[in-house]
Amino acid sequence: MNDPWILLPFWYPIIAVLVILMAGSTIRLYKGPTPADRAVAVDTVNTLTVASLILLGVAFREIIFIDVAIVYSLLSFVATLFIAKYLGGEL
Amino acid sequence: MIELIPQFLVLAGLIISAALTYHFRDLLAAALASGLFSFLISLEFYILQAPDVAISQAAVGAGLTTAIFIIAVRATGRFEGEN
Amino acid sequence: MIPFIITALFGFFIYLVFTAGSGNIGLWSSSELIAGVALGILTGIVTRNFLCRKKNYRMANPIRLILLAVYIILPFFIEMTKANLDVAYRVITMKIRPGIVRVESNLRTDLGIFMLANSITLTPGTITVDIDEKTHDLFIHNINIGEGDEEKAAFKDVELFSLANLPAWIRRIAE
Amino acid sequence: MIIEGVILIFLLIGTSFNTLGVLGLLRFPDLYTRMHATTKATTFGSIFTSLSVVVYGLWLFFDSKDSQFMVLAIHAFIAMLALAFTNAVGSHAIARAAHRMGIKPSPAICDRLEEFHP
Repeated sequence: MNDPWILLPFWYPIIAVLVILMAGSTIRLYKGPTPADRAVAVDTVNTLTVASLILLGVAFREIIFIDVAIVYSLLSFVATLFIAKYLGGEL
Repeated sequence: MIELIPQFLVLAGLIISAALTYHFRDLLAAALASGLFSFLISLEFYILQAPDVAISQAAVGAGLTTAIFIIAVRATGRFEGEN
Repeated sequence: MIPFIITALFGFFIYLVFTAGSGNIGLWSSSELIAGVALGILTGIVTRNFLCRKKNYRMANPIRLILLAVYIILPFFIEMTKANLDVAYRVITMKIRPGIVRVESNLRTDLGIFMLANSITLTPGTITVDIDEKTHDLFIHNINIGEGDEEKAAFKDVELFSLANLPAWIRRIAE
Repeated sequence: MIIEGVILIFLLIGTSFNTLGVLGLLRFPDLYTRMHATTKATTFGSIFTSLSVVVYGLWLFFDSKDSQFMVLAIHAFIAMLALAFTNAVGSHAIARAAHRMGIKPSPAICDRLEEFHP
């Protein structure tokens, strides 16, 4: 039986680059002078995580894994809004 | 072999963010680093092919725990050692 | 009654998008269609007061929805590409003249202001910082203000976009 | 062969813009300019990496006529839309909260919001 998934060799290196970028924005989380800078760094990590989740779902050949990315992006949005509400003093 | 590299990088990121959570004296920054730890451990569960655990970890660890920590920081004090 | 119908149809459509490819009636199986109808009616009963709060059914017009899709695909995406090349240039060379300026928007609806604010955030050199609630003016942070422009009290919203006239599109869609 | 090239080009565009976004996050001098880099560049890069998955799904769908690949393309597209909207709204929320908190744009030519909201 032939596999309908055509193997492409470049998913994992791209994911490795995205994870290295997450480590790079962790530097801003460490240095950032104000809490808002740290919130921006966490937001960047969330965006990169959603992108790498979509690519990982394809690399694992599981379609149901893509749904996790949708749920994850909406939940991280809730966390970002909560941090912003606290910073603005409206909580 | 190549598929192990993202996993090791994510594990290193977990150690770094846990150390940052311990390091910060500003408790809001510590709560943010703890949220980052939750997001990364959710990604690690995903890499280990457990998407249901990843969803529940993202919901509870990232959304709910960060919110509860921030409410606690607002109710007490912003910096460690402050009365 | 009209808010209920619109919300139920919207929920049913979202359910259909999420479960596409499950069977052989079109793309859906019969059990998914029945569950979609039931969940759509339930969603319509529970949330009918949230989606159509202002009793304003302008966006139920299909021509406006098609225009919205065309707007996102063509002019908005072109502006977004230009914005990213601009950001790449500024990251590499670090030539910046930042500042917060006021922009007049003559939009009245909430959806129009929402679309204008998000378009400004994703297009060249500007992010939205705050809104004047009374006059519906936007305060934006501009990364590269032109020479002498910092004396102006307020910008027009057309001056921010160079390639396509995005505020006219937004007015056509949302007003 | 051509479609593989298109997918590879989309992935390279996406990762290069993500890299530029993180570089901007590390290099720019104050919060608002950093937010320029992260919001625009990372949103654009993630849209392109998701778009490569959409192209991959459509290619496999027309290649094998198996409807699960259509599901892959549609869900990746929905994830892309959710990502774009939540990024724009979230960055707006952080910028507004930061200005209310009292963070000034430190190299700034003018600040009209300061006069409006003292």
